[in-house]
Amino acid sequence: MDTDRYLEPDTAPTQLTQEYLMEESLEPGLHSTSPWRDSFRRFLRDKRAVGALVLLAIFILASLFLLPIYEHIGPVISERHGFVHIGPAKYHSPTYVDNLVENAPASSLHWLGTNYAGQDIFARLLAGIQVSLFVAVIVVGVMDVGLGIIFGVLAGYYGGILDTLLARFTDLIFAFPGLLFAVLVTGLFRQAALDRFGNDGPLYLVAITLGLTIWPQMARYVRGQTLSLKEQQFIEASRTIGTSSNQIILRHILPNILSLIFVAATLDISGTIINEGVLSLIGLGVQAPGSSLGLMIQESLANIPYFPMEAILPSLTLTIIVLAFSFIGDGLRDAFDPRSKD
Amino acid sequence: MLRFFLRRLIGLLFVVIGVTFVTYAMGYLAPNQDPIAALLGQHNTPQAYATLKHEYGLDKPWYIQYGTFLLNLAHGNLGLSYRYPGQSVNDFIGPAIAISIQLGLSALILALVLGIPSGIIAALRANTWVDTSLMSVMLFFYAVPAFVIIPFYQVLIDILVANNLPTLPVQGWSEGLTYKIVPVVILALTSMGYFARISRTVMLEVLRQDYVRTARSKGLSERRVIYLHAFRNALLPLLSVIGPSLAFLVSGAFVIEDLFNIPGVGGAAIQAVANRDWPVLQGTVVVLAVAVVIMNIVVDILYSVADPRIRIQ
Amino acid sequence: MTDLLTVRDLHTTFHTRAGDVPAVNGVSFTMREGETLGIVGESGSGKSVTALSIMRLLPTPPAEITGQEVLFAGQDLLEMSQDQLRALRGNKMAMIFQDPMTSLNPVFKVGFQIAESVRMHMNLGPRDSWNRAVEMLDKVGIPNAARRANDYPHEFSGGMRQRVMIAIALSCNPSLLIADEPTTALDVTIQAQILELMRALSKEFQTAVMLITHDLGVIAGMAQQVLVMYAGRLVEATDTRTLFAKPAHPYTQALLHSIPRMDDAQNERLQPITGQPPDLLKMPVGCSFAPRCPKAQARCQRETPPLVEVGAGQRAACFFPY
Amino acid sequence: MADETMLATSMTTDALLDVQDLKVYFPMTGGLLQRGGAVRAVDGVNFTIRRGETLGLVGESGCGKSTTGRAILQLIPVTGGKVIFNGMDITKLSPKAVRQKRAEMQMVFQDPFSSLDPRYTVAQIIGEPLVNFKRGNNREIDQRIRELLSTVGLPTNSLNRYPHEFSGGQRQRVGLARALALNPSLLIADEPVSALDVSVQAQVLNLMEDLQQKLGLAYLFISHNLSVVRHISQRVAVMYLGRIVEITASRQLYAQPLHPYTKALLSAIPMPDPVLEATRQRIVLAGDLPSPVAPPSGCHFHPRCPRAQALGNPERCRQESPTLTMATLDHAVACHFPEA
Repeated sequence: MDTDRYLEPDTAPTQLTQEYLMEESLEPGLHSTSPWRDSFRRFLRDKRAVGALVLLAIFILASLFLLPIYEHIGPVISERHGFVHIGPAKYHSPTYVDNLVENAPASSLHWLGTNYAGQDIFARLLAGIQVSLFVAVIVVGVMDVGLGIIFGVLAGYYGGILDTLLARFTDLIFAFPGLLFAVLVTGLFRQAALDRFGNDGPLYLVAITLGLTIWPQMARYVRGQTLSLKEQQFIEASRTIGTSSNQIILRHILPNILSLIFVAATLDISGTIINEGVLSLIGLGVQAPGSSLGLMIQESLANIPYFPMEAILPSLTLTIIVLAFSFIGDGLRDAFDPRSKD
Repeated sequence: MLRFFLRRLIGLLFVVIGVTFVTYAMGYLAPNQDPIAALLGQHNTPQAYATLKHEYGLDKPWYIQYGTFLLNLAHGNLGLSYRYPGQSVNDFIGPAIAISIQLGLSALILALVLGIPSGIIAALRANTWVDTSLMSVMLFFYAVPAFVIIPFYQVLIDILVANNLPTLPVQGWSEGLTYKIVPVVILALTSMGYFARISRTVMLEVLRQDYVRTARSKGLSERRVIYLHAFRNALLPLLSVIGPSLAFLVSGAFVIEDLFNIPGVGGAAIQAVANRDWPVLQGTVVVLAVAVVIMNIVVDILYSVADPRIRIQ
Repeated sequence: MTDLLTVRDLHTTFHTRAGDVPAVNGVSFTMREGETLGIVGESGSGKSVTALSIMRLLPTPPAEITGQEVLFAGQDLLEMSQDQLRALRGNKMAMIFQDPMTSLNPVFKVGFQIAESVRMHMNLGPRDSWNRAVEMLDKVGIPNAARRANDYPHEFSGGMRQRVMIAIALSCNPSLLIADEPTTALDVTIQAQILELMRALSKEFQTAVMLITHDLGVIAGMAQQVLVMYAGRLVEATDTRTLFAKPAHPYTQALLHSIPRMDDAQNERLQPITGQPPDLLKMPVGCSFAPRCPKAQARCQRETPPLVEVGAGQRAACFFPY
Repeated sequence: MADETMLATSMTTDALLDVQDLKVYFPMTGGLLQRGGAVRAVDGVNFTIRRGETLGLVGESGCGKSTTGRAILQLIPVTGGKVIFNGMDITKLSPKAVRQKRAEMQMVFQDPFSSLDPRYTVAQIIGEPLVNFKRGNNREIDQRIRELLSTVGLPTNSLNRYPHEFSGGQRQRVGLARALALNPSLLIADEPVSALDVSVQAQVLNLMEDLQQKLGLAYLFISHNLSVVRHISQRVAVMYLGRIVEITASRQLYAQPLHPYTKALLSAIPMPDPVLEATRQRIVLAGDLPSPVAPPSGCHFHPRCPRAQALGNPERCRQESPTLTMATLDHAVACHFPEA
């Protein structure tokens, strides 16, 4: 064992030199830096995370803007349909089924070819990304972060009955292993959702269900952070200068845990996108002919020996999205909490 | 020790009641559920309907139904299938449990055996190329789900077969050991990535502790410092994340069992959803929840053995 | 008395992202066998880093330790391999640390933690080393030593844990004990116990003690020789009585005037040192104390004063001593 | 209740703060193992602080000195007793009224790092109490912040800087400025200099003395450092395991301690004088500080007490808890056998 390599080059000195580093910018005229800006600078240093962010931005923009454009690209064709003339608005629609062009190879007409039902794979990929992002925004952006912050902060700051309730509820959710709860609920209510909201119904159902299972974990995390922040003397100091509890939460607790919530949420997005994929894969998510990356994989599995690209394209897309969020999450964590890196 | 077990048993009871109640309530609330009509199919006559409904106990109010279910559960009886007349849920799940345990435990052990050493190696070589590349691979495994890896693997197999190269089979869990390798490995990947990442963090944290410096100041060999003094402490947080990590394993098992046609509990659950076979799904939920709770108790016991500070009298 | 430890021109630099931090900057001193040498300074003055550099317990990188020589009992520690060092550490030179709550391994019995060191360095079997551990626990004043050896660190109070640390350190009869702020984390009455114990044991074991502290009172009661450090440099080195009676360096003088004393006229105003200690990343040219020094002149801002003899057995790094 | 308040006022006219039989118990909870016991962190503490005076409160860790300070400010629930501030018992006030009262008594915290919100600028930190109590419009508040900065000796270009850009001593100044913003008459300083380097300690101590002179502040100065307490306090109270064992004028306490614990404490302080250190008699107490969860019977100090041992461990020390009684004028001690 090489003995002198046991610590990475940034650990010891940060502790030893901390007190000097603080002095650094006290000279007059030097611009002061807010903690946010410091973190942002650290994030920009992480090439992997920045790369992932750029890639992800491209994917998101493409799924939002390229799909409508794609539906305008291409000639009006008629030959294979006899009298019917159809334009790109149809055959580039992610849901348009055309039995005459099943499993077509990539061409100028279908950029990435078509699947077993003659649907345009490129359009379906873009639509699939949209579904993943939609679920991520509803589940993580709204339910996970929203409910997690509200219940976590309140339970952590005030304790009492709310805290007990939260603990019991989380215990229960944890007892449903993994996706089981989601499988249960989506399985049971799928038909009802289809009847009520049409083909998009299952997607809403999936989002709400995944949101229900994910927020207690966030709440517990936020609660823990709130509790440890409450121990900090500046919270007590705020009380002594007459800041009310609500103001303490808004002014001091939230701003100080927000960055950590960001990090946790980013990492939760990966998990949520995967879970949506799993549910679609086992037939509980998006309804065919709708599109979702998980559904695309499921549809292609039987034909892998003949048309491997049909499986690889959605798999690769999902891999890239999930990895990108993970990289960004890792990068954010290192940026907001430099010590966590070592 | 007795008190500890008592407390955990009460906890287990609480979880089982909570899980079954939620499951039950869901089933009760869900629309379009008339299992009796489905069971009878074209043989549906009012008389047969009434008889069968009585046989399944569905003519009673919901709380009697639920009470009966709990009572039966206490005797290890999970009830009757809605889909296959005359079959009990136990018939479905019994053999499935053994298979799932085999799959899950093998994957867990594999994940621990590969994940923890990787994390430790990365920590000892922190911020070198070894660390960066090892951790990138582990992040990949952690982030990328099994159902994405499976298509890649199948494509790989096709390429290998086309070139007359040897491959590992994927379908046919019960056929023999070689048939089990691929599902176990793929199931283990996520947990392995997770353990590797956690191990690295924990080990770095432990290596920073004062007692590691003390051990070095005593002139102990680096091997002893790391593998005795540091690792023994790193073990504690690692043990405590095994419980929560079971969630990955169970979710992964759903997909693996479904895609590889492994007749395990997860596969049974998905089948049950497709069949609207309500009691079977409920049975799998209970079985899996109990399994997770028991695993957590085992981990707790291990933890209390490993940490003298909370050792039970 | 012969020389036990000779340090010549020791430099320890931390290479950080923000730049190189010269934590120890050209420190030279000598320690004799059996004597107690106090090193006093504020946090960040480099006193702990000096000790850790001598023990070579700093991770390299980020630390880089260079110097002319660090002679311990005639051998140069800077030239030694890690294996050779390990044979010395815990054996001929031992160390105790500031925080007794975190310095013992929480998952091993204290008896094991002492015996481990004994077994390693004294070639004793398991039973003999355990007996030695019990004997040491008894020596450091832990009641029921034979039974307590089977206890874990969390079952001891802070003071008792520091006693265990001392037992570990002295278990192999070291000729040098480095004590890095051994009582800073303890209450006053417990501090008195530990200092008393160290005094008695160092006499009994004939161990030289390098006592690192920021508390001039502890120095006055324990040390024969004193080194005063400021911003990584040695600014004054002399025997204890001279230091308190006739401090040569303005920093030492200022330090003595800035602390409230039990024996001064009660409401006499303190004379604080103005300003802050310098940023080691941006060390001023010349004397590092010059920006805070009431006697500083133009020369102090240009040149770094060397540590030179200013009186009998008194060295100071100042152009204008006394 | 109104009558009681009146009475208390008439009795101690010059007292700014009168703490009477203050008790703070923390209930012990342990899930199923709950035993319903309590940690008696503060167990019947009495003292007064006059306007413009400094009372030092010394003791070792866990003796309840910080808890006492927080209980006075009603930051933690009080189990029993009275805290009469400016003639009014504030333990009976509503939370809202307590918040109003806190403007008149402020606190300085020990840890210069965690006592300032890292995401607030210095101006925001010092301005927070002013905003809370609506002390003027934006311009007036800004003016007041600048004034406070110069009061505590910080340059005005500190205004828009964040705490991490300051050293420990400078942060303590920011904390002081925040505490002074509302013009309090009492400042509770909980170990305000113990986290600072010795060379910076003196700066803060001198600043606190100057502020007292200028603003007529009263201090409750909580510290474990007896030299610092001696320097800054007019009167000193010594605490041991939740109780005050001795209270008197600072000069008197250090010259003629009556309680054996005070004696031992004073003799345990290392003096920065080698000649003195070589000759002085030390009283080294045996044993550890007992836990406040299960304090010894009778006099809490008896198992470690050299005086009790010298007297052959009298039954009385083990059985009977000594009350704080006047030994001489303005010198109270809680000991059955105080030393002359």
